[in-house]
Amino acid sequence: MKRYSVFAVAREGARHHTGWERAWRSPEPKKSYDVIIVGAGGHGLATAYYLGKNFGITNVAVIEKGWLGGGNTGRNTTIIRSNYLQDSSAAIYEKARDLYETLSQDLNYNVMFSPRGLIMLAQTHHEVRGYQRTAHANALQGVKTEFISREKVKELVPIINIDGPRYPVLGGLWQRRGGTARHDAVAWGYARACSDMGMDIIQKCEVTGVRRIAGRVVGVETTKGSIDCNKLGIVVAGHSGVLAEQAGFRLPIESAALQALVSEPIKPCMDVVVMANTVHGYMSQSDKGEMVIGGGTDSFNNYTQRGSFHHIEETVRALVETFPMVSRLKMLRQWGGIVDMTGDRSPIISKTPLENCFINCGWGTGGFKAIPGSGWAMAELMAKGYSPLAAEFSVDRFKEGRFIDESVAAGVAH
Amino acid sequence: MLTLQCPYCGVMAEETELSAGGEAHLKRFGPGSTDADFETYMFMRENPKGVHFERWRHANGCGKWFHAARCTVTLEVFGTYPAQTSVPPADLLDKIRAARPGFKWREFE
Amino acid sequence: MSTRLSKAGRLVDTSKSVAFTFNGKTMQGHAGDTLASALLANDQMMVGRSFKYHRPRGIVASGAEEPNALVNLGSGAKFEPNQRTTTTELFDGLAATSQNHWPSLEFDVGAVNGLFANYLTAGFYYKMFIHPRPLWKHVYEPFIRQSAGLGKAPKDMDADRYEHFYAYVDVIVVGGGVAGLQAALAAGEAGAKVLLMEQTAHFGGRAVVDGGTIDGMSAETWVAGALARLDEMPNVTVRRRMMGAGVYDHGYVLGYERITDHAPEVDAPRHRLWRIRAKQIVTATGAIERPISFAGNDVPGVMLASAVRDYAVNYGVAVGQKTVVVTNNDDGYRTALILKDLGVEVPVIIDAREYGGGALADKARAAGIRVEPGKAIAKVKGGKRVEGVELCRMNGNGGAVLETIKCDAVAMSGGWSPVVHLWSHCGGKLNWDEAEAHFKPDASRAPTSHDGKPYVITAGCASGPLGLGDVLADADAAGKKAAEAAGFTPASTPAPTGDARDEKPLQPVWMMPSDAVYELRMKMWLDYQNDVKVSDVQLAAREGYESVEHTKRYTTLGMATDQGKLSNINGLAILADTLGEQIPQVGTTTFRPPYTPISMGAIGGAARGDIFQPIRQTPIHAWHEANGAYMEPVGQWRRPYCYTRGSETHEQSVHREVNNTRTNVGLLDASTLGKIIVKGPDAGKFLDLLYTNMMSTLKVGKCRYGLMCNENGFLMDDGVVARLDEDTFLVHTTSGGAAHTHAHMEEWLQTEWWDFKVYTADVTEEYAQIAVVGPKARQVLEKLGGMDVSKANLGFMDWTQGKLGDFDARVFRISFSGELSYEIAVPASQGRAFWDALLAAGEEFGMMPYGTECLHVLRAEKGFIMIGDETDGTVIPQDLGLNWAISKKKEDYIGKRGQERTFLASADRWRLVGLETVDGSVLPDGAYAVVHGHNENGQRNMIGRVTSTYYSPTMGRGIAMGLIKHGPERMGELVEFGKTDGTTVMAKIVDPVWYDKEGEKQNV
Amino acid sequence: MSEAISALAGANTEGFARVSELGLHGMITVRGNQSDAAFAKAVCAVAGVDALPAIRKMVGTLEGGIAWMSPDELMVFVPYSQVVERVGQLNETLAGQHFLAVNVSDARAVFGIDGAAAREVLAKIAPVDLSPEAFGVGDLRRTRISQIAAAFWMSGEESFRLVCFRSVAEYAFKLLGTSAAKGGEVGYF
Repeated sequence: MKRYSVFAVAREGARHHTGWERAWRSPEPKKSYDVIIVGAGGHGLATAYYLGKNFGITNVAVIEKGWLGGGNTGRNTTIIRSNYLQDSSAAIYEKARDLYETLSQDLNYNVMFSPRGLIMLAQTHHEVRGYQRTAHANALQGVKTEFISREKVKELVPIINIDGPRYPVLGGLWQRRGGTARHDAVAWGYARACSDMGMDIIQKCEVTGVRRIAGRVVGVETTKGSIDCNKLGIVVAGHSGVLAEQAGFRLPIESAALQALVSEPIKPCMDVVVMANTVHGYMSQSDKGEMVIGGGTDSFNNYTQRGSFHHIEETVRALVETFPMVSRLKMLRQWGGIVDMTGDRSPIISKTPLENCFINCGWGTGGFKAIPGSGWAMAELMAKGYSPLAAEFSVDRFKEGRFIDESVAAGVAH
Repeated sequence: MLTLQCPYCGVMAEETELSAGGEAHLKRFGPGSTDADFETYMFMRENPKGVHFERWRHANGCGKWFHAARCTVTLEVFGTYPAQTSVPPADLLDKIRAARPGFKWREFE
Repeated sequence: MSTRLSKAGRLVDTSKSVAFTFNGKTMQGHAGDTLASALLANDQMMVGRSFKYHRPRGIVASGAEEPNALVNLGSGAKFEPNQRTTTTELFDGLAATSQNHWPSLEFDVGAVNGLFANYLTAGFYYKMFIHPRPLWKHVYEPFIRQSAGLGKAPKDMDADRYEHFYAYVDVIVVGGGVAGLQAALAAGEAGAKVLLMEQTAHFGGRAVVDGGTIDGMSAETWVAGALARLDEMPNVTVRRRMMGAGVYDHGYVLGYERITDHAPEVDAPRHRLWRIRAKQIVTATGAIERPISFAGNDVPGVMLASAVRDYAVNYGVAVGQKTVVVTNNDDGYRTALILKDLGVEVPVIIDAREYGGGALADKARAAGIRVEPGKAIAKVKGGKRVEGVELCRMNGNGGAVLETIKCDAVAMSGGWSPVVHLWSHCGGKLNWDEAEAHFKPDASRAPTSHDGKPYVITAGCASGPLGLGDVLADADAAGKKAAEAAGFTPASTPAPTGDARDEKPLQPVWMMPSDAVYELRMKMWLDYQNDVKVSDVQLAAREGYESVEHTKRYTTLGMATDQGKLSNINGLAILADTLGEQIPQVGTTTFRPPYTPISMGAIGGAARGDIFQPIRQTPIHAWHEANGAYMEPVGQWRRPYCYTRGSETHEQSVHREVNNTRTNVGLLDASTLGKIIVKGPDAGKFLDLLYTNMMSTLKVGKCRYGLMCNENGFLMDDGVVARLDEDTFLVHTTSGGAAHTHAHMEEWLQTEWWDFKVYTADVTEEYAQIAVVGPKARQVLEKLGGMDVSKANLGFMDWTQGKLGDFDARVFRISFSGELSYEIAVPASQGRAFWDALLAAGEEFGMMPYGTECLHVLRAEKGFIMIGDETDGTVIPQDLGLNWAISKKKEDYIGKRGQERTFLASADRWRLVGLETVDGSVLPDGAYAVVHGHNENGQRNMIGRVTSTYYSPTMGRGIAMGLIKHGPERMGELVEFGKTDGTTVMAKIVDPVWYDKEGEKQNV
Repeated sequence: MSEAISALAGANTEGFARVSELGLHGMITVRGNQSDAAFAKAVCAVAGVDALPAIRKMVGTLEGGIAWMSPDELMVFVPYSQVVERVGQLNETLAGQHFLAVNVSDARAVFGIDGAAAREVLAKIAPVDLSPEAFGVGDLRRTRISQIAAAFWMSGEESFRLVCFRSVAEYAFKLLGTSAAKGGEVGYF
């Protein structure tokens, strides 16, 4: 693979860019692979990448119904953070955040990881206590966060109104090395690296069935024919329920639409990521200048990638209150993605009742930030049968009542 | 932005008058039931890509719980009915079967 | 140069001149101008800079599709970036500044990027800046961000107001062109309730500019007549300056009405967002002309042919003195003819088609205009404005220039594409039309509504047809179809007749000339604002970004503020061509709302400031605010956290309130406590299932503390239940827990135990509830008089009702502080008077009101748990040592089965204990208890956490409660707690009841 | 007993329609079987009306009337001074039956929206078709106004009466006032 560099760009610029190679091959499927990953989103591609990089397993196919990175990887608000409360969450999200730090170099593809810092606003005393608790947990979990004063919040985010009549800002949980990355680039970078390792990324190929013999997976039926495999990884986010059904087991999963929107681009005015959970709004500014805004999740099952507009209204209302200048921006585009929600809103990275079939799903609204860690853990689980990062996320936890509940920082039961 | 007709007060209510209550016709398992049964009752969901039976409450209205048969892909609503039943009305099931040959939802073929 | 014509435009009033400024320079326009037409009239060809190369940008279009001419508008609290000049109506005093340049529009340092255009291709950023790592965040990214971003960021609080409006109609018609008008007429005549919206201030769309006759009269006259007829229909509403912003599921449409943008002096909401429910939606949204990709097609002065026409006819503005027309279809000739007719010179019409044009071409020749079929523009000459074009053969690589033609404007016509956005928002499908080279709606695959039936119908050009006659026929049919689908019977009146279309077929031209060399291709703009060129799309395809979504995201094609209205079709045609695929195979990107950007202000509506969100107030709220209360939100309620006196800190106030309540008597506004009546023969049975303990055995006149869990077994709410009579209970919930608990009850009654004979009612707000707490509480009530509140008559956990002083009161002998305590409920309308009466009566006993923080300290000193502190949704009653409140007799209660699961039944769970630091200091809130070692993920091993921690004025030391693994079995042991600074603090495990362990004080 | 005060003590504001808090009114939440003749008779007697309201209707007035709230819930309006006695009367007549009658007079606030354009005030904040064809005198809706629950009905050609929880009376008043502010006329109905 020709490496990307300033020199390569200079060379190609001089010759009309005729020398660039394909970023990834687009092969026809082989008859059989050691490992098939279903789903060429960030999580699936990262799983394949670490199978190759960490375990030398490269006879791998990543099968994608549509186009790679076309699901939630390309639809999220690109926030990266690891300031989670529960040990198992903090561990995997911090692993992911740490891998993001060097991902551009690892992949030789600029994913534009921008550790510009992230604040979660505390706007009630209850939130203050919740975030102080998180800060204590993070300190013991090796996650660098601190609880900062309202004055410090104002200093970091000049456009914020900390004296809002309804919910004055009382402080914030600050993660200096949180931030954002270019979501598409993450998928493309992993795809390019996987392809370079000889893995086959097969797009526009839908899995129509999972072939089983004696409770063991042996391959998949696809729209491009039947493909054999020794191990199968299902990493298809919103469509996990559909795949699980084909594999013959059920999941504690429900799919719903999560929405986001962007404003028209404006000159830089906010250098950090701000999340205001009391009023359900979060916002960052992209390198293009758009304010990227996360909206709410519909509370009903939905596969349309369209959400209900009142969630957009609620989010914008909240942001106008928190950032008055937003009122005179315009919404350029709104969209939705299908997220899969588990019973405790935490992900599943697990073996399944079907031998040699593994599943990675349930990331809900938090998937993008976890991609490298999720892929790392899933690869380890598939290669070795056990991953410390994944252990707590097994699907048995629901039977045992061993939930990983992140909402508790806000003190909300569900 | 959905609209569902409340079977109690007849209002074609828009979503903001309603609150969604998840999957309908769950059989409650209490003390004495197996872990598997209890897990199924609490967490296992049909989550179909197709017609789904779900619970709604006319929260900003008459306050009553009702059920809806709704397609999660086209958002077509096949019907709504009161919550005081453990199975969907037969005529509604017929209507769905007619529109969606091969329709299957949990024990309902 | 661009000038005003002698013949006035149809829309401007030349008798009224309007003054405005652009980049500080004062200019004159006419009433009726858009900012764009006024700028052109002042020969302001360059109006902005592009996103990436900072190339000079001029006005390209005359409507919503404009990608270039965006300005900063207004100032201060009325400043707004990225306003399209083409849709901004001119008003007196309008102040606009151009965007994305430094130091000035004419001289922009950022333009240096253009010199590196060779390198700054698609994917540039992904391939660059990888090493060394820190430079991306600290050097490269800041630079890139600075140079991107278009308009300035607003700074001030918005001075305008906004609102929403709900409307319910049978048929919405979006678009006030002749198609929309006819569709509305047809639907209206059928009796349907119709709402017609037009995004501009004017009706008639293209027809009134392009001419043509309808029913034998001029389009202008017909439009006036149509409006008059609609006006007479009581069932039809017509709104101007209102855009169909988005189509959503189940017939939901957003209408974006701009009320004062054109008249800022008017005191009215600036924008109104209409939330419309329609049975049927007719989109008569017209079509948009496509640019042509030739080298230099982005030079200011190169404009859509239809826009050149609009400016001439509507505003009396000639974009150039010498305007070259370049086209691949007959419509382009209209521009030439109109210009010629208005006395503007047209040096040549360059027609890419060997076979040339039809009737219009003959007219052009007859008018003496030079026509060059089979020719192309090799390159546009000029930088900040057009100076000429180089003519070459269409079939060739552009190498051989035949002739250079001087001109100062180029009108390009690449054919027309229907505006399908609204059709597509909810999944309407498209077909590729080979003849017109555009995507048009496939009526057989329309979006469907709640009833499974189609609910969007396109009308006129939005359906595909471009000839006036076909447009009117299609629109008439659409209006009738919509009315019929909405349940009405359309009239049998025939559609109006319009001119038939007599044109030679269009020839798709995606690149001009056909085999242009790279040097030309890298100067052919597809996306003007984002600087995406033909060569970029070709590169993306070669690098494997084959999906149209990949190409879009890799090159940013169509991601600018115009969302690709001009660039998408041309771009994906290039992509298809590069991939050797058919355009329909490549497909389109997804159309998402809004059609054009809408203000956040409008989306948020009126909900700001006072009415951002409701604040719930108790009947005593005003007194709190007037008496130094520091309020805190508790759910939607506001409760006093403490009452500060003089120079007290909040902490000092809390300590004073604690001490006074323990020694004298305190007063608490407890009105926020939830109160729910549960009545019926099965009420007891129901409460036994709802609570972990037994309620059915409660005696009338008695109170009992109860725990409520969710089905998962986790503690959800707690409170005191009083039995009012045989089949009536009064259930108290936590503050803010009433609505949730009431809903919880109704859910179980309606969906699980619907055979139970139980009715519930939330009476929370019927009463003001006030707690009189402290050793002198009884004396205060006795002073009020009227009721025997002695221990004999009203013992601990009894309740009674009657007159207390002047008031109808229900009195509960319950305590959440460990003190002698009465909670007294009076009608809310007398709440404030009762509070005042208590204050008066309590004065001699040193009574002071206290707030929620004092309440917390009092309960903590007594070891009482607090929902939301000791519980967080993952805690079960057993964790809190509340087994005494869990009935062993009952075979079922909500949560019982959940609590039997292995993890919840485990002996290793963290359980409630008291904690005392060795040095008496206050434990940090939320601190975790650690033991040596790390888990397999390298995290410190934790064995518990602090749930509540306070300085106890009563004990004179820090006290805390926490959940510790095996805690109750480890009394007296020391535990280490981690601080956020990395240090630790030691605390001893103790009994969580510090104050009056025997409970004598509350029982006197 | 001491003087009772409503949430906003009769505050009012004049926009393109008039919004006023109407003070204290006797309100009784009654739950029971509406198809039961004895029940209906007793409730009507208390309210002083001939028959129970049809679904989504209001019969009578704030001084004596019944509003349909749900299939098993009614809101009975009586003079404030008589509400306690009327609740007692209901409990007596229906003793032994399964029903619920509670005084909620102080748990609610009552507003009037009056004027030719009164419909528009509510159409800005409630997801309800308020066009004359769809909503007329006597029609009632239980719904939300912006972010709070409310019930309203048309008490006259140009008048609405609205009931919401007392604790949010100030929000409701400001919300309605903003909605009725001059310059905000829509001219739709």
